[in-house]
Amino acid sequence: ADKPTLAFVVNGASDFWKAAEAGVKKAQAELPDYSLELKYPEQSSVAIQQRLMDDLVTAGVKGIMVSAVDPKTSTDGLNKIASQTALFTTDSDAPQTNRVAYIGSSNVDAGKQAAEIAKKAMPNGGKCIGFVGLLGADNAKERIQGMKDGLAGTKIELVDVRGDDIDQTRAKKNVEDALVASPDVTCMVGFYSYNTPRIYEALRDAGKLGQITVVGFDDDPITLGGVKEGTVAATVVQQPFEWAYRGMKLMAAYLGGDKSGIPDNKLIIIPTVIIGKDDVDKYAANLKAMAGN
Amino acid sequence: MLNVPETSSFAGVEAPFLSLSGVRKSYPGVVALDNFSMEVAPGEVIGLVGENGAGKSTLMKILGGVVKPDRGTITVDGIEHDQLSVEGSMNAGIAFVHQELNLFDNLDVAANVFLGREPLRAGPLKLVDRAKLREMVGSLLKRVGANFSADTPVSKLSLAQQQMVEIAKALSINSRLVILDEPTSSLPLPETEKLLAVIKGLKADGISVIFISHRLHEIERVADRVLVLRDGILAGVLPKSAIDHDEMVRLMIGRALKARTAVSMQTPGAVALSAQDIRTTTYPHHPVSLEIRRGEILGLAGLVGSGRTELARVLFGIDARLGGEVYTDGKKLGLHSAADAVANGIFLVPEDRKLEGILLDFPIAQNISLPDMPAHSKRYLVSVRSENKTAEKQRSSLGIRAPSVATRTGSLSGGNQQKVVLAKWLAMNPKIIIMDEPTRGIDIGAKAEIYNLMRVLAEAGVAVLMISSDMEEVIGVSDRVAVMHEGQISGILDKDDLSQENVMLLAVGKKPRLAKREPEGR
Amino acid sequence: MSKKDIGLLLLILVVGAVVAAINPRFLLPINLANTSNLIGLFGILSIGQAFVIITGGIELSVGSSIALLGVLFIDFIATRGMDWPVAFILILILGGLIGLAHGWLIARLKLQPFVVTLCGLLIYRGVARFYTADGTAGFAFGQNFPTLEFLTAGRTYGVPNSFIALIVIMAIMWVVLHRSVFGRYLYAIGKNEEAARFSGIRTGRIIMAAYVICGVLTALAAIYFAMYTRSISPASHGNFYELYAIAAAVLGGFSLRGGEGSIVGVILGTILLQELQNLVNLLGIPSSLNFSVMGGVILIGVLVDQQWGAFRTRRRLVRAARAEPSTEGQRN
Amino acid sequence: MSKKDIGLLLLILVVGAVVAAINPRFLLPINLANTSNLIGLFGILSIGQAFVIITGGIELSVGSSIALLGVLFIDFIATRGMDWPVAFILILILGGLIGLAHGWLIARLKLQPFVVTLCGLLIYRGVARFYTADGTAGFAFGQNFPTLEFLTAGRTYGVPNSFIALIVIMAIMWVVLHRSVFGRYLYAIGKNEEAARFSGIRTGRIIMAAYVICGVLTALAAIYFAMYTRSISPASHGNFYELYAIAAAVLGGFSLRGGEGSIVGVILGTILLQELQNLVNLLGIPSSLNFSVMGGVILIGVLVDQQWGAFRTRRRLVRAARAEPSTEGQRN
Ligand SMILES: Nc1ncnc2c1ncn2[C@@H]1O[C@H](COP(=O)(O)OP(=O)(O)OP(=O)(O)O)[C@@H](O)[C@H]1O
Ligand SMILES: Nc1ncnc2c1ncn2[C@@H]1O[C@H](COP(=O)(O)OP(=O)(O)OP(=O)(O)O)[C@@H](O)[C@H]1O
Ligand SMILES: [Mg+2]
Ligand SMILES: [Mg+2]
Repeated sequence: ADKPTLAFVVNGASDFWKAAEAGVKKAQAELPDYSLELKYPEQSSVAIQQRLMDDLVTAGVKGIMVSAVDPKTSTDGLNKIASQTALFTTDSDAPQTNRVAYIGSSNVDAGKQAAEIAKKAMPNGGKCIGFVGLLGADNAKERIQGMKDGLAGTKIELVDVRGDDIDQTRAKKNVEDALVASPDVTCMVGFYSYNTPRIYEALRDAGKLGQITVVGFDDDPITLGGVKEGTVAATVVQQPFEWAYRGMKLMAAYLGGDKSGIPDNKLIIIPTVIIGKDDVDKYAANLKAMAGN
Repeated sequence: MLNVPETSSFAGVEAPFLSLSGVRKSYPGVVALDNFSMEVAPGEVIGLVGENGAGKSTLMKILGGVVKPDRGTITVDGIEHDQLSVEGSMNAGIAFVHQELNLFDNLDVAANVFLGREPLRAGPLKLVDRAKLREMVGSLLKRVGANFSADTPVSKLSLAQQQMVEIAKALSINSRLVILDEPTSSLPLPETEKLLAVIKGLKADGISVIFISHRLHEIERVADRVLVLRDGILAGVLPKSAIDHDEMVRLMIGRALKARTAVSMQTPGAVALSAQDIRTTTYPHHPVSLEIRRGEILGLAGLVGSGRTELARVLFGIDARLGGEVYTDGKKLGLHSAADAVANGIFLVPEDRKLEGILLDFPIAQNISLPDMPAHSKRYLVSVRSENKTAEKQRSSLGIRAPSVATRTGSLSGGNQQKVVLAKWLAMNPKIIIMDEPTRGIDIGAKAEIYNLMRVLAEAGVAVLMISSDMEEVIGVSDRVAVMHEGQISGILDKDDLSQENVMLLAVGKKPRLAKREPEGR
Repeated sequence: MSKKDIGLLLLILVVGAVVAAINPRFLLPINLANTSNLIGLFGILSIGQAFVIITGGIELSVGSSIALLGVLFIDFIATRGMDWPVAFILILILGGLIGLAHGWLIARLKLQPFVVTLCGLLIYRGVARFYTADGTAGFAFGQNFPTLEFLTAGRTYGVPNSFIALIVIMAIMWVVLHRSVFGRYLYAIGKNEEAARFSGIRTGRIIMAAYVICGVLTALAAIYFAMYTRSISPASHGNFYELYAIAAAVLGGFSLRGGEGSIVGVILGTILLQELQNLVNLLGIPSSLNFSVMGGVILIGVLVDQQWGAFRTRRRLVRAARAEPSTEGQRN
Repeated sequence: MSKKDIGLLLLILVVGAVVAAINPRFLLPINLANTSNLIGLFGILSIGQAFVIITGGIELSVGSSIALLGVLFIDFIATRGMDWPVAFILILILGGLIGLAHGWLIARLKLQPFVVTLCGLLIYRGVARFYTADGTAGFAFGQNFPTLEFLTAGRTYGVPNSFIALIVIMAIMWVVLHRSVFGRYLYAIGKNEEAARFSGIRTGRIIMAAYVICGVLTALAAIYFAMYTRSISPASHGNFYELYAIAAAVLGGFSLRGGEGSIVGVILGTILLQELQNLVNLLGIPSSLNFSVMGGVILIGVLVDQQWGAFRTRRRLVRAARAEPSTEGQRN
């Protein structure tokens, strides 16, 4: 009786997914025959996400687009879902599963873009410290690896990355401690969306804004403000809005029998972009427009 | 039998301070108190006696506001109440020493005595005036004859000393009626004397006292009037002139008590338990040696804190010993825990039954079977039938007053709880049994039964070590008496030398007067 | 079954009926099987916890142990190529040793259970993360262990084998707790350790045994969880599971003061908690409210149980008094 | 200061000396200021927890309360444009009400503290996440509240104002706990609530007051934390902070059975925990080991304290006995 449901399952509660929510909303307006929803697992854990998807399948959803908490090793679990419903992956891919397609960006490329920012900001080289929530998470590892690759052969070095377990208090204290422990550091990288604002604030408190190059990821308002102010060199943004919007439409088309949108390699890459001082106003306006959607 | 009036009114002229009428209190399965009426006049000392479970504590708890009566009225100063609250009772000037000790061992003596009524310093902050507090408590302690100071942590006090603190606490209330629920149950003679003097002092000040005790001679000495409870009903009232030991007993148990069993005539057997150079943590520099023979009851007397309990705990393996060895039947024991002691047939009836003796929340049957589970189980599975059978047997042989063996032990009266502690060891055929204040809080009828029992045990070849602060008991029951003074055995008295005077002399560290012994004696 | 257990069962059935009425898919065999699988995993965990709680203790390190032991298990069989039965036994032994260490610190060195196991919570989590250098432990693509997978994640006639394992463990533990001498000692120690010791019970050993049982059952659950998720990120795997286990026990009538509770109760508690999680997902309640729903139901459950008990006692007293009731509420 | 406190102080100094020897930058004023800022935040939290622990209770909802109240505070002033002093007072009142609710359930309805506050932990976390729809609450770029920021995150002569706030609160709470009638009642209730009631103490009110104090101090800490991070993702903000607070109290000599502990102790406990976190970063220890270091030190601290006490007693006895010691181990 009800309209068929399509679900977008994220990997944990984060502001990052607010843009995806807007994308889902926009897609919903254009897909009146489907009911679209975005689901947060109550914790970022494989078991809980798996459970959530099992329950969604039970509740009869027709398609799931998932940002798997741990795609590399959840092959069987994801395949189980894929056997019962149309499964798409987003954010980080699980290429060995029977997913229909991946839509998202490449974290390695994003890391490389961060290296570009650093190289541009510090032509004479420098010493970087990174900050991240979960050191072991795939997206963190790929971004760090991408950045290291991008920096290879330059005089810029990423000497350490400190984790904070997504505890913002520790995130800020880590920056403060890094300033004390390594007085010679010239650049700081915030790998998770909340890390850059914490760097910004710790530097501001220490009166070191502008003296240390800050490389950001994602588009927290403080990060964008810092970019605009010039105290954050630039930030690498993904486009979850696009993932969600295009992904949901693609999924609806696929379920409707139209498979033309799926490329042969099953990868739909929506590239990350560098937002510098010049682009920030336009980007922010764009964000606002999406949120108002 | 004396006439039993409807209400037990005081014949004096003054208006009663307090009167109860038609009070009833029932618990599921028992009526603890029924249609009870009495009056208390200012400056009157009322002795309240009755068997274990007769309802004495229940009555006092009603006066203290801790228990709500089902029915009846309480009149204080002419104002009638259905019930009292703890506060209401305090405000009316009723002070209370509970039967079970309720001190806070994380606070010092001073804090305990005035808890809830601290002297305050001026100002809105409600800060405690500590100097004044210490001074007030100091004088109270002197009055009850305590040998410790106001700032001693309660955790450092022995049971008897704690009882003194409780008494000081009751005195500290600017009270008009002091209720003492078995205050002397673990007090030795000198301290008891002091308490009796205190009671007389209170009387002289016009303060009323209700004094509950199973030591009837104490009642005889101070009471103006005695109320006797039996099964929750007022069984009789004795005016001062008629207060008499045998009459009280008769009213309490409905018959006269048989004379106490005579001391055994048989010669004790081989040494059952021998302790050599035991050093305890309280008195590490005083080694203690002791021998108990099969078939004898060895009494262990001494003053408060003389180290008897400590010795018993070491012999039972609960406390570590700093030195010395324990032998049973000449064999050295590897004594490291109570389990080792139990396995070797050494049992202990502990001093503090609420904490150490029983599990208040367990049914009677499970308390009795607990130390002997292997005997009540098959292939590690519990046999409830065997448990209940044993418990029933003990219940009838000890006369434990309870609806059934499935009754929660915590709902029994104090004396009946004590019988449950005894029952669990008696059910195991003891070889050596140590009893630390075994008749604490036990009524006179049951006491006689326990003495009988000890004698029966001894005659069956059991070695009994009885620690007691009750002089009559020590002298009346023991075959020999060892006396401790400051952690050392100051002397052992044979039957011939056994007298109250000699025990006291040894207890304070002096030489006893020994009878000349015939060289060709036994 | 006690009155308390029956009340809990009723609650479970009522909640189930309401959910089924709103979304009939709740009763689909596949949903029941999925849920009973998780009941199996959490149930094993909670029974372990129950043994510790009965002694008046608490085991907070459960979640971290699950992460550490799970990481080790997967590492042993997926990376180091150990035979799975060997790894299985090894993990159970390790779990037992962790329990033994806790029990020893608590029973012999007289440390507080809360402190010891809190330290365990911190230490094992850290060790698990360090072991994988904060990475994920998981199976490579196509790596299969058919027998192990059947035993842990498989189904027999549609019934998850983990649930069957729970039933077996429950039966055994029921006998141990409610019929054996050991069980009696546990209750005695929980009620009053001192008095138990004065009755000649070797309380230290019994307490240690309780922690060992908890450790072994936790290790078993760790293996089941590992085979369910097939991948473990040690930073988050098993977070808060100790709270689930404790909550299940408490809902099932256990007192954290010790000496109270039954095996049936703890299983019913687990079932209710899993039913609630299932409900949130099936009824489309925002998952942000998942925690709130769980907390709310536990609170209401405990409250109703408590108030109902108080009401019954009062009624019984009044009846005993066979007079106009003057048993007014006691305030202080 | 008690012997216990002095031992803890020594431990803090020794650890500090070792760290300073390896990395002298540990002693830089800026590092000390940074660390003392966090000591201020966690100290306020831990004092609140201490008041509850003294009564024999526990407050597990602290971390979730910090998330909920922090979200509300930022939302009030950053989004709804409320005047910050009004919002400040409102949040403190809210914290007090949460405490009152817990106290009421525990003291009047006789629910177990662990259960009530565990439900609080779940419920408040869920409500906070629902309130922001799982988003982040934070200030817009450039949004400033100079006075508020000075009071919460500012420094006076280099000393963080949060630390000064802690000193003031500590002084007040020391008097309350160690010199006032209320404090004395808290100790009495912690030891034996029943007996305290028989002494005519209104135990219910006192217990409720303890939870209210904890609630208000937690609310204050929530504001400080919010102003420190300036952004709150309610799913993770304050996770496990209750464990930090409890650990600080336990390290500082509190017993979870109630009736023991001092204000100085809980502050020293907080200092040690923050010193350890600082140490992990300054010595470049992998962040994954952060938890392990913390757990290890707490365990060692508690163990040494306990064993040292036992050792001293034994030595004293042996010396008194003036004989060859034959102190055989006591087993049970
Ligand atoms: N809380 C309770 N629940 C059930 N029964 C109780 C409770 N308190 C007392 N009783 C019962 O009430 C009766 C009277 O007990 P009470 O304690 O008043 O006796 P007592 O005269 O003080 O005895 P003792 O000399 O042994 O102290 C006993 O049968 C006891 O089992
Ligand atoms: N003067 C004292 N001050 C404080 N505590 C004392 C003192 N004397 C003894 N104690 C305490 O008393 C205990 C040793 O006495 P123990 O209880 O063994 O003696 P007892 O002869 O059984 O006396 P009681 O009649 O008090 O039970 C120790 O635990 C000790 O702490
Ligand atoms: Mg009594
Ligand atoms: Mg004694």
